Amino acid sequence: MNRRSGTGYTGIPPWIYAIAAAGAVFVLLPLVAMVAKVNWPQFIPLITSESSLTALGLSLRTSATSTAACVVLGVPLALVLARSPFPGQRLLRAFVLLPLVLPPVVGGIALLYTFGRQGLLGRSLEMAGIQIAFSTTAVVLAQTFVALPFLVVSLEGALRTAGNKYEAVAATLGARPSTVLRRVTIPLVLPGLASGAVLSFARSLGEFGATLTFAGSLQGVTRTLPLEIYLQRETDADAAVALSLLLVAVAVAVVGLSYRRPRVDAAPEGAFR
Amino acid sequence: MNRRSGTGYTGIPPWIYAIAAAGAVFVLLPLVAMVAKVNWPQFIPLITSESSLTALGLSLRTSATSTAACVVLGVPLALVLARSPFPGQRLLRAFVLLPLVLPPVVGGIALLYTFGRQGLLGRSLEMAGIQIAFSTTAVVLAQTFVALPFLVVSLEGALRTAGNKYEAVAATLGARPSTVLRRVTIPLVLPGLASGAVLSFARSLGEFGATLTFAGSLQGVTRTLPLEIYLQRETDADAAVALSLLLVAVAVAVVGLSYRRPRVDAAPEGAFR
Amino acid sequence: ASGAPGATGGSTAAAGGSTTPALTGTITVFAAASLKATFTKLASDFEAEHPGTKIALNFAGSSDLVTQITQGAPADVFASADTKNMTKLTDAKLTDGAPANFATNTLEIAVPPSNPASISSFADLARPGVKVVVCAPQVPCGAATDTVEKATGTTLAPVSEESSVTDVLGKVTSGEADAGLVYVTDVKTAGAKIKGIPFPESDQAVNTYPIATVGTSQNKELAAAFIATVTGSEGKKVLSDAGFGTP
Amino acid sequence: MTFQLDATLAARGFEVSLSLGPAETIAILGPNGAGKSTLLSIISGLLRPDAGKAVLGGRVLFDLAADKNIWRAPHTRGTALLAQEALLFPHLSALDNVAFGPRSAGASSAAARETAMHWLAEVDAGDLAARRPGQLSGGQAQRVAVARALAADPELLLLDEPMAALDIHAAPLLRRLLKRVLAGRRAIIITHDILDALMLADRVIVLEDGRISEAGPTRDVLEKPRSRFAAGLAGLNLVAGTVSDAGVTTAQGMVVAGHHDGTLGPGQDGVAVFPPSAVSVFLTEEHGSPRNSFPVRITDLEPHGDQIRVHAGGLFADITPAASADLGLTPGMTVHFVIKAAAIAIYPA
Amino acid sequence: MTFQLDATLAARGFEVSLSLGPAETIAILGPNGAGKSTLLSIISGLLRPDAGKAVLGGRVLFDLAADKNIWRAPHTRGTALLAQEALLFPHLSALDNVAFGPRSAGASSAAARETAMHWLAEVDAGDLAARRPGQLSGGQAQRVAVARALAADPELLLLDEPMAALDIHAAPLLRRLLKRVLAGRRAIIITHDILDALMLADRVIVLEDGRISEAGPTRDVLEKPRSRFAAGLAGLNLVAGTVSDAGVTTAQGMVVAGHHDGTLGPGQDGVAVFPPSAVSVFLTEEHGSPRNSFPVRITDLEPHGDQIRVHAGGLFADITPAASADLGLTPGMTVHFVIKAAAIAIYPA
Ligand SMILES: Nc1ncnc2c1ncn2[C@@H]1O[C@H](COP(=O)(O)OP(=O)(O)OP(=O)(O)O)[C@@H](O)[C@H]1O
Ligand SMILES: Nc1ncnc2c1ncn2[C@@H]1O[C@H](COP(=O)(O)OP(=O)(O)OP(=O)(O)O)[C@@H](O)[C@H]1O
Ligand SMILES: [Mg+2]
Ligand SMILES: [Mg+2]
Repeated sequence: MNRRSGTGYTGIPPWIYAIAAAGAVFVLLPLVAMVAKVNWPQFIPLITSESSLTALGLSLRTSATSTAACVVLGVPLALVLARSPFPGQRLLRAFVLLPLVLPPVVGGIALLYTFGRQGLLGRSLEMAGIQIAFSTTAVVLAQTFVALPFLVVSLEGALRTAGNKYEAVAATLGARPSTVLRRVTIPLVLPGLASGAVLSFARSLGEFGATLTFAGSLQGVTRTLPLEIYLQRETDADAAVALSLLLVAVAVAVVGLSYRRPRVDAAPEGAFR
Repeated sequence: MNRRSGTGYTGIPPWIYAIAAAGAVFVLLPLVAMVAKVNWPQFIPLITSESSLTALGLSLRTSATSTAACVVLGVPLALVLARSPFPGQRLLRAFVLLPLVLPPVVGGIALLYTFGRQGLLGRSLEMAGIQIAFSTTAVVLAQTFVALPFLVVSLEGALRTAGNKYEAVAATLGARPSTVLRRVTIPLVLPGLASGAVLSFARSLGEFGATLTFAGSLQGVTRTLPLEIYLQRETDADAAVALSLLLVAVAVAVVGLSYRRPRVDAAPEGAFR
Repeated sequence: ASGAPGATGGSTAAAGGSTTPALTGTITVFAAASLKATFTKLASDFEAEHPGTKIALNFAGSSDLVTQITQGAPADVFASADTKNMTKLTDAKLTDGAPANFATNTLEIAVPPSNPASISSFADLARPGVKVVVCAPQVPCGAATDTVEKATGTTLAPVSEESSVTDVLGKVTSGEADAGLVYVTDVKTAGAKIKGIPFPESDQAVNTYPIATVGTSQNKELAAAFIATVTGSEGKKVLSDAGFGTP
Repeated sequence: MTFQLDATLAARGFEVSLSLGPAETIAILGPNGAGKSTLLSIISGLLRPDAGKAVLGGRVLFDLAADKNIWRAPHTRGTALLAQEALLFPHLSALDNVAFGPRSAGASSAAARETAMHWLAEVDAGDLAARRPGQLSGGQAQRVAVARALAADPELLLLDEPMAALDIHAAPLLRRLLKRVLAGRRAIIITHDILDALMLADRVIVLEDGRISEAGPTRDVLEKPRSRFAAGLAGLNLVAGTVSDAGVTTAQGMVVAGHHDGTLGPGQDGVAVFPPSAVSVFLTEEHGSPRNSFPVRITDLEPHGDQIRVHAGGLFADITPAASADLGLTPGMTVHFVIKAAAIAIYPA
Repeated sequence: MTFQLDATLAARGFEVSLSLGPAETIAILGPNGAGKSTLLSIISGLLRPDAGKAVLGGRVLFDLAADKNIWRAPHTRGTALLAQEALLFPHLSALDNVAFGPRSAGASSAAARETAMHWLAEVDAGDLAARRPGQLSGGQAQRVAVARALAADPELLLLDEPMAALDIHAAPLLRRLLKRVLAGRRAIIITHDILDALMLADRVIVLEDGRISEAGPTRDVLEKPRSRFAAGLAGLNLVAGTVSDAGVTTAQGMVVAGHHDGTLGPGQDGVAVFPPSAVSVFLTEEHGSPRNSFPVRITDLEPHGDQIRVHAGGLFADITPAASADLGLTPGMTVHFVIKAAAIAIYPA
């Protein structure tokens, strides 16, 4: 209601704003501290250096690809988890979440055990002429592995909250399940899907441990911006921090742009017309 | 609908199951590979060693604390982002997400710049007799910093999807905003809040880079299980992988338990009675 | 430099033998992660020898540790895996006295036990088709690799430039890479999972481990005593058992 | 080419079996919670009964016999449901909501929109085509929902209270539209308005407590109701009990004298039915020609057309406002309802 | 101690000003989309008008004059709203839903539940106390929602179509309950049923296109409707136009002859009102004593009580089924509606 002309009702108690402000400060202060530390004359050459730009380009490309992969794999997983109860569902959900708790380095090792030359699938893949290790594909795999749970979890929450009333209506109007999915389910949970995709993208962009372990670190091929930052840190921590501001700026831009103003009428049928 | 007696409608196209299975395999295979690599006779003493158990205990305690902190700070943030439009909202959202993209090590450095003895707040804190860095508090701070965005993002998605119809109804019945929050908003987005909390907990449990940098790695004080695993890997990568199975087991248990079977009647008013 | 360890070593022996009551309290030692095994042992030996003392150990990458100390971390002793990071600390005037070198390390070729690419010399690493991983030039082992390359005139075309020795080792033990350049001590720790191939050119790049008391330490005496143990005969034994060389 | 249904759902005490001819429309009437919406959910495939079978034009919708377990998905059933809540897709315009059915059936986008525009115009909502559901009033949303169900053009149309929320001009308009559309079509309509049943349905089924309590051609049911609910619909008083020679004896021992055609034997279940206009109200017990006089307590008085309707003891009487004023009737008073036996029809329950 | 409202909301073309005495109940009637729900949303504080002011018993609910900008939050207004959708809290039982208002007002849990139980029993839903909203039928949910609004015990009760979805027994029961509850209370009720207005309200307001088109005591409005909508409510035909000596001339040039009391001057806006029973239907144009004869096209025929209602040219006539059959009326035919001028009342619009 009052989506357009009024701001009649927002049910937020005032003390909530106080805590939210505290939370925001907690997150923002470290960023401010980072910015305060930047040695600006040194900063510009640093971020425009070839290695930084190559790393940034690689990061953006791989993160975009792995976000796409997360959407492709994650939307079905979330649907299955949210909509169709089956035995072992809880276990599946727990397992899908695991990449979250695995320290990324261990995740990278696990990926090596799987897709590496000596790994579970590696041999078959090698026979098929596919070499994953030390390639950009490996970076994407690593990022997808760590970012997938984000998409699944936030989308599942949104799907559960939305319920399946509208899907059922669509079915009674003769829509096949695929049509229902495309024209009803997905549009309705778009905010949730967007959150999930943004989370995945951000996680992919920041991914470091698994990539390092699984894909290695070669400029232009597998050395993403976080790896570049990490190396930079070996020689100069302050420079590394400055470089990560680049990452921050990219992320702010992407997140800021991807959350459009919620559509005027995106909310379900107004109750108070 | 048909929540109780029927399984009349689940609108999932069959091909979705196929992709979901592929997604599940992608996540599960590395875990299988890990398990396959475990040297069992070596495993038991390893995970029951004092240092492992101390680290596990510390991990569980700090993760629980930081999840609580995430809920306390994150729920207000999500509410403000989802419910009350204000100028600069998009920017705030983008900034709140930043800890996601910062490589954890850089996040740790930023925290040091803020709460360290030489940091922005550190001096004032030290005057007040509070030492944060390299204490268990630092671990909690680091974990909260990296885990907060998860809670905020998934809860905001759920809040947007749920809309504020019911909140408005509650207000017209005379409920103060705090009452509305406690008795309507929170119960309605419980699935989303649960997802968010689980994500935060998992992220806290797996947190490594920021902790190492900001809190150090002192046994019993700041050396959480991921740090223990990291150190273990210096000497024996396979042992590290085995140790992370402990982390995996804990996570599976927590996630499995925290997602209870959705309440029979948790969905909004049945449309098809 | 060669005289200093001997001198302190002597005083440690004296301290251990005498009943000097001065050594009490706790110190925190910030040590490079590669020293985990050796320092853990040295610390527990030290605690046993000096009841009432406690050595808390904080392991991380040397550069992390430097950042932490410069940001005010409560460290008493810093043991670095290279001189470069120690220099950062001395430049920041955060050490108490000159650092002492207590160990050295040299490079060795690591290959999977089956040695699939039949590597036997440093020059073999430059053969086309051989997947070699090395450390990035920014980290100590990478700097050493660079030095060796320059000295031998061999140019490697690595498939990856890792940011730590552990990562190089990981690639080799998993069979992902055919060979990697790591430290002797790493080969030793890895045991049967890896085969070490020493090469003479490694002499060109010796990596030195320095140790120093941190200037802000509240218990410099205990710190000095622990450093003495590390640089002393006991330390030498433990370190050389692990494959470290003596400076 | 008929529709045939048998279904039980224990959790809701639901047990119904009905059938429908090729071009027949039936109206389902019944009190709140009787199971009307449950029936439509089962037919449309949103709710799975415990047991039963349904066949629509030779196609088995479901057959839950132990050895069969056939279950057709909702979208392949050829039914379209207008549910009790409008549930318009919030992200689509009114036009796209209505075009949803035709699109799903494979029509081109342009054709679907044309069909949708047609149906929107039919429900007098053509000017709302571009609005989102959130921008519609309750009645406007209801009209669009009706248009959406009609546009789906199903073999069996299921309408749950299609006239709800409509204003006094829109309701007759929609009723006329439905009459036109339903001619020669199979449909089931749930309604609380007897006028809908009269105008739109060939037959009515009265559902009570999950079971069919009455069924038959609309006029028959209204003229000879057998259930209290149907009597209420027809605006008649109904007393159920056991037939005796004198008339009908209720469980409470009240005897209602009336005429029956003699095919009823004593001891059988029977009902006594009489119009409210046949009831006179007296302040004291009079002994006159009428054989029925019951002391009752007035629960309410309300205007009914140009009469006053007196509710008392579960019965109701229509008297003139003048008479009401003369007698000084107020709720709470005890009066006597007097009915001539000749005005009371008695027949089997 | 009155309630006073002035509000405009340009986006919905809404501009209303009304006031309410201390214990007065008014009914709001009007076509779909007229702005009835909008009105209640504004009063309850869910929608912010562009400008205006509202005062309830001395308390300013809002005052959006440029220099004031007072806006009271919904929960401090002392109003309770039954919205057009039931919107029961899905996570609370029916009992807890009803107890929500009392709890929010500070009652103890036990006291609130007791109040809730009382109101549930009043709406005949006592046995549903433990159910979750998802387990209720449409009508059951509506009753619980009504109980919830009543239990909040507000200074001003706002009810949006409280009788919707109720069965034929529940509706009168609820109407009687409301009559009892609303006596001595301030309330605004939206309804499409004229019976609700007659029984429950002291005054009615007819809202059309966001503006009040008629207001006054219920009987007056029904007897002398000035708008087409109110005429429809009263079951009367209404033709609006300009007053001339002969009667009323419409914009299309049709002249309706009738009697008026002479206070109306030619050129003024006026309406001609006549009951459908005063309209006779002829197949051809006859010249008899009646001065009004209009050729019209039949759009529909429908049963109305024991008569047939003939809709044609925006007017309607009630004739006997026998007459209809004699004339062989069918939709699409052109016939003549003939009305005696004496049966037509003309008064200012
Ligand atoms: N999801 C549910 N779980 C359990 N019982 C339910 C559920 N939905 C409805 N019921 C019960 O089943 C019975 C039939 O409900 P149904 O919705 O079919 O009634 P209805 O005839 O449509 O009533 P109304 O006229 O009020 O819409 C009711 O007693 C209701 O309380
Ligand atoms: N959220 C909205 N945004 C814009 N316009 C709206 C919105 N909600 C309603 N309207 C429009 O405002 C007008 C008044 O709507 P309102 O809901 O008040 O009507 P109503 O009188 O309650 O009708 P009904 O009898 O159908 O419930 C309608 O034309 C409607 O289309
Ligand atoms: Mg129903
Ligand atoms: Mg309305």
